[in-house]
Amino acid sequence: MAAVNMVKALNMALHQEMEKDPSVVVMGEDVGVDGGVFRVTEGLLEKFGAERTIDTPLSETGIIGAAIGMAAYGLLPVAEIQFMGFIYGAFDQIANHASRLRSRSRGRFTCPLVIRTPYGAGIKALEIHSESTEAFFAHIPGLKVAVPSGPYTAKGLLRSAIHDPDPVIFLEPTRLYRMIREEVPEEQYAIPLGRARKAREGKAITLVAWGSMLQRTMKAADGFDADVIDLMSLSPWDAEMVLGSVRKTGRAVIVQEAPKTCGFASEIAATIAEDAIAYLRGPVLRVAAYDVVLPFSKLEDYYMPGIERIKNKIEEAMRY
Amino acid sequence: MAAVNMVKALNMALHQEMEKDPSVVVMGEDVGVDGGVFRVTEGLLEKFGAERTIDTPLSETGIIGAAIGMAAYGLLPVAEIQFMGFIYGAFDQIANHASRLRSRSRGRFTCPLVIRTPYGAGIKALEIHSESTEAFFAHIPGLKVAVPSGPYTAKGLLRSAIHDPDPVIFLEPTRLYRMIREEVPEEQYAIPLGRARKAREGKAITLVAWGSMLQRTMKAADGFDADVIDLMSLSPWDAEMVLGSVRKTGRAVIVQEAPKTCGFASEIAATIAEDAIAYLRGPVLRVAAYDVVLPFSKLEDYYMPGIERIKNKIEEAMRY
Amino acid sequence: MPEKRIESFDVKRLEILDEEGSVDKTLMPALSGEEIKSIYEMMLLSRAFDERALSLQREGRLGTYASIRGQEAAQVASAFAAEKSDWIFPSFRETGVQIALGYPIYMLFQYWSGDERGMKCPDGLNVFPICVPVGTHLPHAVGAAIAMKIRKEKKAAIAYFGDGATSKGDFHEAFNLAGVFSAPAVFICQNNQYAISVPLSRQTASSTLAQKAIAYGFTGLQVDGNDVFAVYKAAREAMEKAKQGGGPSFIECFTYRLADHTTADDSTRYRPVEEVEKWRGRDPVKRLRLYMEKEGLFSEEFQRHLEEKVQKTIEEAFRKMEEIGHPPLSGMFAYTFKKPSPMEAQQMKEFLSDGGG
Amino acid sequence: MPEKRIESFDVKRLEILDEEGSVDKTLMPALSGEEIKSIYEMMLLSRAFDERALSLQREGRLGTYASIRGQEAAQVASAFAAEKSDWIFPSFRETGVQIALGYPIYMLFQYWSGDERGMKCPDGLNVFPICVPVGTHLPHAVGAAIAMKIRKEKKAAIAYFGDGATSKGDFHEAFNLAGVFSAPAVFICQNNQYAISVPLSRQTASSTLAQKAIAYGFTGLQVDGNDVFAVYKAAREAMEKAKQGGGPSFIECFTYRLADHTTADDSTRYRPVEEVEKWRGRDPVKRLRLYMEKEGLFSEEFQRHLEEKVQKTIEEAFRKMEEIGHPPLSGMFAYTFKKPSPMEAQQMKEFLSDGGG
Ligand SMILES: Cc1ncc(C[n+]2csc(CCOP(=O)(O)OP(=O)(O)O)c2C)c(N)n1
Ligand SMILES: Cc1ncc(C[n+]2csc(CCOP(=O)(O)OP(=O)(O)O)c2C)c(N)n1
Ligand SMILES: [Mg+2]
Ligand SMILES: [Mg+2]
Repeated sequence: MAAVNMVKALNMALHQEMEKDPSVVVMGEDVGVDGGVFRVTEGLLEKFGAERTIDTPLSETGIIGAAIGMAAYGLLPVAEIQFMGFIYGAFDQIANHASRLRSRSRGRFTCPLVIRTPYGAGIKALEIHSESTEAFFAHIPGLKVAVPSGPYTAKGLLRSAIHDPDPVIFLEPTRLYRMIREEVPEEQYAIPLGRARKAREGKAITLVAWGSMLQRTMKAADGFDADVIDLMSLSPWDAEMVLGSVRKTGRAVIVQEAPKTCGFASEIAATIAEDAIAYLRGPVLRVAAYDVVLPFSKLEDYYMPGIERIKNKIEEAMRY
Repeated sequence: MAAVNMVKALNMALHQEMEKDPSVVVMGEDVGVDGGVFRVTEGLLEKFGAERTIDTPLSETGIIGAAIGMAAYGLLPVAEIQFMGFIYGAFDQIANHASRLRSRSRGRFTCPLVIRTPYGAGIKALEIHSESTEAFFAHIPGLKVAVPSGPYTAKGLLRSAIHDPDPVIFLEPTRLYRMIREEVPEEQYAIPLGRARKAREGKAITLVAWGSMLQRTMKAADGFDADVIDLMSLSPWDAEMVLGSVRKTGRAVIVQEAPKTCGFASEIAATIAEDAIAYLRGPVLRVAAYDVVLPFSKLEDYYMPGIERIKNKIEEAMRY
Repeated sequence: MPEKRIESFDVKRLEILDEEGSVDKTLMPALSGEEIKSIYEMMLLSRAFDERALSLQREGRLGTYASIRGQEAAQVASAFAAEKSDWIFPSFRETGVQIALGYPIYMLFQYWSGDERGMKCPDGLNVFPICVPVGTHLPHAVGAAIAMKIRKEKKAAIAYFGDGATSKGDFHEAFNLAGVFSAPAVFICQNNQYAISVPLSRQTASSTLAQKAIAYGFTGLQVDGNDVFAVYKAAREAMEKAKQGGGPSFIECFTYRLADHTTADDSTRYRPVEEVEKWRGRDPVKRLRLYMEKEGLFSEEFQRHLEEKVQKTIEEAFRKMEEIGHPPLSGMFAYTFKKPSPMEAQQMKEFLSDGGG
Repeated sequence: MPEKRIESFDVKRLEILDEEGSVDKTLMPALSGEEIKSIYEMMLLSRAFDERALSLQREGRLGTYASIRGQEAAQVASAFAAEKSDWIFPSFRETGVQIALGYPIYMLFQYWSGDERGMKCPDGLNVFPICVPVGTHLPHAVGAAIAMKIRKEKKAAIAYFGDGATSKGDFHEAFNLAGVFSAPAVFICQNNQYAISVPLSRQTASSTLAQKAIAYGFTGLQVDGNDVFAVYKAAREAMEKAKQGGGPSFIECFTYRLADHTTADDSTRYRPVEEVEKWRGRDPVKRLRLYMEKEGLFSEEFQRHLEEKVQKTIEEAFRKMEEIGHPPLSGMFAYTFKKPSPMEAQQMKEFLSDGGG
């Protein structure tokens, strides 16, 4: 077991899954010769050849659309969209096709497809390289959404995503790619989709976060008796764990990187307001980006929820 | 003043706005010679000619993308997407361009564009003709979203949308196109974007709905002392009116046609849980479609929230 | 501006059977008399389905329906060229293709009545569910074709679409991928001259659709789409080429939709009756019959026999659809994911307890 | 299969200036010596910006930057053919275009340092903000062109993009609309042979990009993209044609990116050094200089003078950018809508009170 970063953990997962199952095929822009712009697919072309590590044209609809056909035919495609902001070109394929093929054909054709994409701000990239619109995908029945928060969860979730019989949007927090190292087992292991994990146990307040916000939330939780939940999957999501925690603590702060309105935090808050309201001591608070157009890189640090903002909200919640 | 249906009300609005402002241009598939598949654009070609009533190729990205260029150049395009389920083809243009042009160019270029599209189930149409994914658009900063609930609001909101300096998604409930008639003034009038209206005053419970759900909610409200809010705009939305009402009634049921998870009802519930929790007697309840793939027409009546389901939820809320 | 010529391209058109029922023998594909009769039968069956569907729709027993009248040659003859092992990706106007492939007719009735069970393609056939968003299924065909190539299986993926679909980005990205990966894909466009009310001249400024393949480095061919032999020959050769590793092909079937766009449409709003009449004269069924008469493959008795058979098939299919009846209400659940999520399971319980709606 | 030929198309290539600096006089566009010197100056200025931006990026004072080295002829000469009243739609690799059009250089530094104020095009110029999602700006150009036509204004909309962009659906839908509406649009593709690591042969199976215009019913022309005169002539004629009502044109500038894709890229991972060296020998700046020497438009002193001038311009621009400094934190607000929504206003208040982040 070695301490590796998330890029390496994902790369390990891809190597191992491709090794074990000849149906697994990786495809996308620059995934082959270049090894992916973040190097997540490095070495796959050399090891598995061009038929299983497919450099595609610059064609998001084509990539996802073809991957749907490949998945229906019996392969297990892992398609990469270079940045989440470019996935919209394939939105029709995702919303009208990938998510519906099973239902529309009553199970005759299915879509065991993984769409990997780096998401989120924090690396001072160019415009449209920092989006965090996971809520779109969580609103589409028939899609699963997974978001690792570090190397360990990345490797285990990716394995589950690849072997899931349904399409999974797999969001990789760009900011964390090389930021943190964790012990990651050499051998394969799976973290089930749809389940959250307790990143920390506590009794006074429930904090919910996912992806790149988990780390900041953990830091902000310092000094509080906080139950911190790393959601890991947004669809399906582990409402049970969140509700259980809130029933225990009576307080909730949800942290998301996306703009506030209609983000996934709203779903969590609404669920709490529906199913655990009797246990609440005060309001369900959300920390989120502002409802403004994502700024260029010079302002991104002011845009993304930071540790201070999260801490302030925790304090506010603790006042009840 | 005559009692007209929503198709007629919208058609009146388009005629009048085109008449008064030569910058207004209508475009889309079948909007010209055919007068639109629902006849909303009927007569415009004859009156304003082919340069202002533009039949386009079958090209959603092209339509919205070109409309953005036209809007930036100084026209006021009103682009039609034939059904909401086909708008995803233009999602990149909407999310990455229409909504951001002002911000990206610091106001030098703007996008006074209206995208009209029929939405929602209830007319037993073919697959992909019944979507209700307004929450996607409400999650995009820089976009406005308006949803009329009848002929009167349709005409007044469309006028505001056309003259708004920013892009507006204008959702027309297909089911209501010809279902209800209302008195609609001959002359032009505007209903401001971002404001809700009280469809009914009451003291015991707050009901919030929009578009095609308003009518059913009104029926379900019969026999209850309900404050019924017709949201009309989802972005920006009139949180103030909703919160004011909940502070008065202490109870809230939100009704949406879309699948439950991450729908706009979640945003409203979350806002209530954040800003009015102290006034609540019980949970904030949501009535929504199930989190399943939208069924084909034979099952759509079971899928869409009906009057019974809404009534049951109101009763449940009244128990607190 | 005098410049060097660095490329040049021809666009060709194939015609074999003329309106009088005579054929160009040098071009005639290898089809036995029995095969020709079988194509004819499938055309009649498709037309009978079409007529029945239109009348059922008028009675309110089917939903919106898209007629294929006038396009039977393009559909049946091209499908006849396919093998069972091929994968077929239809749009919403492909009844003739589905029928010629042996897709169960009662399931087509189910589909058009709003019941997804009609799209559960039987095992042994590989017909994708109908694609409603125009042109968006073309990338799926290319993906399946790439998978066939990876798996080294000698099959073809065959996608059907209309002239309107050629304007969509999906068409472009699919064609481009097919070219780059030399995928065994056959693209069959039924250019029926209209996309609802939009005539071809408003759809594109290119003089043919076939020439669009030039952009992707493979061949596009226009065929007389009302000519069964031209359609069959072009489709067959394209499929064989695909299976031999020759890569994709594009076939533009130049034809015409004789009916309204769908039962929700009124085509008199946008096209002259004379135009429709002119094309009615080019009826592909009639044209094949003229040929069969000349060749001694036709008799009044044969026709009567077929008509009865076809009517019976349609009636039985419709009865079967009715017998099966309304889909179970719980059919809304259980197909969103293979294993229902806790949320879905919970909602299904609520649904079953309160009856939905 | 013998069929009728119904269409045929040629694809041409234009070359005027060869690598030794000699021109084909019969093709030479009307450019005065002063104009040629001015093009040369803009090329030097663009290159100097490029070099400065690369070194600032290395020092951490700019963000990711996309070099234009090797593409100066395609950019400067085509922009030189435009008029101030034209509308320009750049991608992210168009520094030479922006500079040749007179876009303020300090604003380009602002843009590449992550400050949206750099994209507020000054009045009197119509340069759209840089488009990052590849190819998605082409429909905007077509829309502007349609608007020009509706308004009966003699202008052109000029869109720039790379070879990779030709694979996007947006490219297709934009080209198709331009054809259908005969819009005054000029599409200029810099085929620099790569889309990050993906070589042209993986991008498309078509042998030229120019031929892609055939699909849309207008002309595509390939030009030697390192040849200022060929680029200028083709661009000028296309713009004039557009303004005369002749409709859209497509120009493929056949060129090469000499640097990495961006400062985040390492191009040695995917292309051979020899290939880069071969193209380095075709440097468009050097080629123009050879011509100018032959024509007596060049002297060492002129070169020194230009170099100094250019350096000074760049330094002043950079200093100006630095003087203006960091964008105000509230710059995040106020441009989402013309009038901030209550939500935004409220959030801005919170932001200003707690300092954001
Ligand atoms: C993406 C998309 N946009 C719009 C529609 C609405 N619509 C249904 S059929 C049709 C015209 C299709 O024309 P064509 O491709 O020529 O096929 P045809 O109907 O003529 O067979 C349109 C616009 C749709 N189904 N999908
Ligand atoms: C829609 C989209 N997909 C992916 C990217 C990531 N990306 C940025 S540049 C680029 C390659 C562009 O190639 P080309 O169009 O040839 O332009 P060049 O960079 O060579 O000038 C890619 C894949 C993007 N910006 N937009
Ligand atoms: Mg058609
Ligand atoms: Mg390139």
